[in-house]
Amino acid sequence: MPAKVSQKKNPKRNPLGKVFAGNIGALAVGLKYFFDPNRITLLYPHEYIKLNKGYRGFIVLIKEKCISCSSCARICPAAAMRMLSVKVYNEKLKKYMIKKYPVINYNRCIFCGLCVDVCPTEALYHVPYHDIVYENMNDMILSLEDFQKEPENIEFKEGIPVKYYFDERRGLVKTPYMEELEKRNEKEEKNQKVEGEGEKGAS
Amino acid sequence: MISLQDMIKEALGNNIIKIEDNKGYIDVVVPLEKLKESAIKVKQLGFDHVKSVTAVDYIQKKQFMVTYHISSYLNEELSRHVLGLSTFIDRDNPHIPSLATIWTSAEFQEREVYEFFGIIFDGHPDLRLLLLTPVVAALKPLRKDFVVKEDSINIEVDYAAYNATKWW
Amino acid sequence: MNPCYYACYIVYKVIVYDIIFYPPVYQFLIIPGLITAIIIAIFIIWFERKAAAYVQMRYGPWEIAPKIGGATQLLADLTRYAMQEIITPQTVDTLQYLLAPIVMVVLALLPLEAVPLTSVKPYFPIPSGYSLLVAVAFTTLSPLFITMMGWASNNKFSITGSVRESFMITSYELISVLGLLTAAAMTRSYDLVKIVNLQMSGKWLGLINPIALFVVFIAVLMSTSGFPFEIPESESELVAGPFTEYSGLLYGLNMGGAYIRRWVFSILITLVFLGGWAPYRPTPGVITGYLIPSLIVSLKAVVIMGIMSFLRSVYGRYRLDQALGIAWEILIPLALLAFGIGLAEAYFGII
Amino acid sequence: MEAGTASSGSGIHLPGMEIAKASKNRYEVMIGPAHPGSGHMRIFVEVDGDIMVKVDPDIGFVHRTMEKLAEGREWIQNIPLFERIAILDACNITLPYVRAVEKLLGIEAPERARYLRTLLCEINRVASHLYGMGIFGVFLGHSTLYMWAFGDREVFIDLAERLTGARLTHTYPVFGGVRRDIPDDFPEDARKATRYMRKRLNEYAKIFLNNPNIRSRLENVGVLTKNQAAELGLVGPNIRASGIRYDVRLNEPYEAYGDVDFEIPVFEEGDSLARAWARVEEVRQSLNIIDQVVTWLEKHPRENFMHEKFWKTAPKLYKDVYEGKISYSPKYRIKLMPIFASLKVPPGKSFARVEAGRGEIVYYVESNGDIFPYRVRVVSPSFRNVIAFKYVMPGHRLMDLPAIYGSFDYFPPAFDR
Repeated sequence: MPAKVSQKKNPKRNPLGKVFAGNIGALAVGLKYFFDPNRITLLYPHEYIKLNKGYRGFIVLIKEKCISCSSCARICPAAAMRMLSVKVYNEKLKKYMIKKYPVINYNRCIFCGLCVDVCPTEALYHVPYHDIVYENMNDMILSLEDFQKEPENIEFKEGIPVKYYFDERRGLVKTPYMEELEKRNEKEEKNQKVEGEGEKGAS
Repeated sequence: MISLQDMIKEALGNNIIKIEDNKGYIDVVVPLEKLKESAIKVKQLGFDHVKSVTAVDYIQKKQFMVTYHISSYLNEELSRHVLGLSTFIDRDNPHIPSLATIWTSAEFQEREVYEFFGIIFDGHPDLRLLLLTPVVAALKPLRKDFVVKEDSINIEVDYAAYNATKWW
Repeated sequence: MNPCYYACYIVYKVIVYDIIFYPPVYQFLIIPGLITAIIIAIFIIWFERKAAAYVQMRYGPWEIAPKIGGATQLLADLTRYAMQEIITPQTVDTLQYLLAPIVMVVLALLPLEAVPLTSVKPYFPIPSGYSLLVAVAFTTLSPLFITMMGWASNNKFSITGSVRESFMITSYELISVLGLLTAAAMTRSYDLVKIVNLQMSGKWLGLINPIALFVVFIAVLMSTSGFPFEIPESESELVAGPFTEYSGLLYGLNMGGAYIRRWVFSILITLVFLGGWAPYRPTPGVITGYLIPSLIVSLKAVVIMGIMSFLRSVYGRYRLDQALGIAWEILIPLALLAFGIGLAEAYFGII
Repeated sequence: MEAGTASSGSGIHLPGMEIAKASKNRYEVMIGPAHPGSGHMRIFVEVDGDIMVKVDPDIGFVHRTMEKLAEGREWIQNIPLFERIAILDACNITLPYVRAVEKLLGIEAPERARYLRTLLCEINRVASHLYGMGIFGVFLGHSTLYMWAFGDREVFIDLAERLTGARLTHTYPVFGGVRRDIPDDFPEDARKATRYMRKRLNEYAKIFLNNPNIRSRLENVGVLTKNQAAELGLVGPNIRASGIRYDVRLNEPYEAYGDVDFEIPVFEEGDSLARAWARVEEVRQSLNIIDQVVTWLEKHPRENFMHEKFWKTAPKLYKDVYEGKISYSPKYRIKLMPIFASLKVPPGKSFARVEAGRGEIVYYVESNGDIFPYRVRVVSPSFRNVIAFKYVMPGHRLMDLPAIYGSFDYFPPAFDR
């Protein structure tokens, strides 16, 4: 079924009736939302969105899987990923060999995820968050060691994790994501216990 | 029903140097001196607006190709097709008659080609720079002899030096 | 008796009766004057932002005081305005540039000197049988200084904005004067005390003659450039209209000035159309005869301002010629009609 | 007085403050570039009283030389680059480039990929129109529409995020296919979103389009007749509001548009109000398309999402990733073959057009068989619309400038490229 053209016209208004109806309609809609607000705002540092697994956030390298094919660096549209030559000791040949591993510059990264998709061995993956603060621009260029760790997110320690769900009446509904909170509380309790024990030991 | 190619052949007669069905448009190459005349004839066929004015720099052949991609809004049959009206001009003396007087829609596009390639459109009503500042426009950035250097994919320094400076 | 007690008593007497409750000071500076006006402006701006936020899927001011819905946001803003450097561009007419906003705010408060806020005898700042007329006359003074601001700023946007403002003055002043003086026609008096006293029975003039109330309401919106008549400082083409060149405290004064004018008009509307201190009958004594009625009037005026502020979240702005068209082609005939209705009602003794 | 120095002109001459030598009773107002109502562009307006006499749009403040950059990048690297033309319409903006290159490669995306592209295109179109309406609202001082449109756009951005993994710059269509398949719970979410949006559009009409205040601002303002619109070569809802029956989806159906059932709303009046209504009606049709496409995708098996050429030789790992067998990777992610990193495109010239949110976007791609394109020409919809300011605005009042300006749904990064 191809598209059809439908000829339309601006809705007409007669001078008096529509002026009243229009004003009253506008005011009524305004009042409706005044008394029943439909809020969508995320109070960001106090809350943060727990994003889905497929979200293209920061990128992490699994060094063991890397075969040094340079595909990621070649496909990177912003030249944010480049190959670093590292001397690696080869057990079989019993000598040092130069191997290339990717490193990333988050000053440039645009999170297009092409490197992750093109990697033939799945040595790269995304973590589902992107809101990480670095102290200076030099820190945003990761060393090979940092590139293998999942970056730490400060908001995750204080804010409430929130998920948006689709809703017919309200569009997006913000709901606290309890599972994540519980997980974090458990972790904190454990940490406190460890700390407490440590103190006891010290005393 | 005659095909569009035949229709154009009939209208332009022996003005055409080459007509070919390219991918997505019909390319008609006319000589520079016949460009304006052909444009008027094509407009009479019902092609009423210019979609894009393009220039391509063939630096080896010392030529520019200027293409007007034209199509129609008011004629539904023609609006299914895009016609490329091309001409080749000399790279050292880039002058071309402006078609902005025939199609108003070409006005800003010709200005853009003028500043990026330095092609002068004779008879353009308002030939000024559009997007660039005069300093950048003087470099004629879209010509092939203006080269943008892209970064290499390898880091030249070794591991220790990279960790120490962390800069590229 | 203890002389210390006497001294305290005299000081108290002097401060309370001769300074605070001295009518010109009380009405110009305390209630409903400068201090109350600033508090109200702060509250109303907060309310305006909050109401708009409710309609617009947001929270509005929140971060600065989460427990009370960010109500102190405006204090923070005010502090910022006060601390900011007042930049005087080299091209402006300095004296007028600096003077205009200050004079505008002072003159905006002037009508409060003319209105009585109680029916008890000694508490009138200017005892007069023509208080309505005097108050209406005073309200027309301050807008002139907005025009002056634009002229002194020497900026294209400012001048265009102030020309628009002067166009608006010509149209809304006639309407507001006609609308407010309808009350005089209905009650056969220019005395606001008499007008309010007549409404004591519950026959508020706004209920008997709603067209006049509506007309004045719109005229006030026009005069204080509230939506949908926010034309002089329409930011999408004129940056900030007459206030473009202002910064710091002077800009704050300009912004507050509009709210203060709106506040003064709201008090006038309250007195004329909404029964003033109506359900309450003042009795002699400072508290019962002056403080309480003035608070009642203020409360009603705040409600009017709240309604005006809410319109921001529903309307855009009219074009200048359309606003003038509305004023001259619709509102002035309506105002005349309201005047006629008022006369008829007075003739048939409805009031 | 000090004022004397300024008016006599002996003292200060700042470039913006000088009154240009215009004829009597005229002066020049510069709207932009650092102006609350202008965006990243400047308009020189010569005003006679309150009437605009001469309007000259001065663009290029956010120009990024994309056409030149494209010549130094590999074919696939240009997709994220061209997305930056208009990031709110990322799929529509890059689709013609992908299609032009596909024409050169001589391949065509398989059916499921075509439907997936159509889905994201329509989600983008809704988001783009909502953005345009929001900006339009704030131009007329109607902050509520601005906030509503941006808030409701969030619904569709979220939908796109669930599909592609990014909120705005999806980089979704690639040569021969797409990069993700729909998640399992996607159809349900999409249907909820469309149902919600249909309801909201009625409220938009109530508070904005049927609001007498806004109507009087827009009616009979910036009228473009059918012939004028064709002569200026405008695109998108702007010409359909003037009665031109042109939509690439209608005249040259691409992707799955030949198979879905929808209407192209065409208005007669050609004024600002008609342009606003055309957008609202188009959003409604886009919602219909989203519903249909989602139903189609649900019914049909998850196969043929990538062209044979790029998928036939895929190793087992790639299929495992698609089926979600890798713990750290999401389900239905389609991996790209390493050939994408150094793709060579056969020489030739190709031309593709697509109906983006703001109108038709056109790419001319020329290849000489290298790993870089030889020449890429982009004509974005806003670049073709900007000429309208010059020819439509004169004769209107200065206060009509935002009403006309907003109704054309301008987007500075798109015309600067």
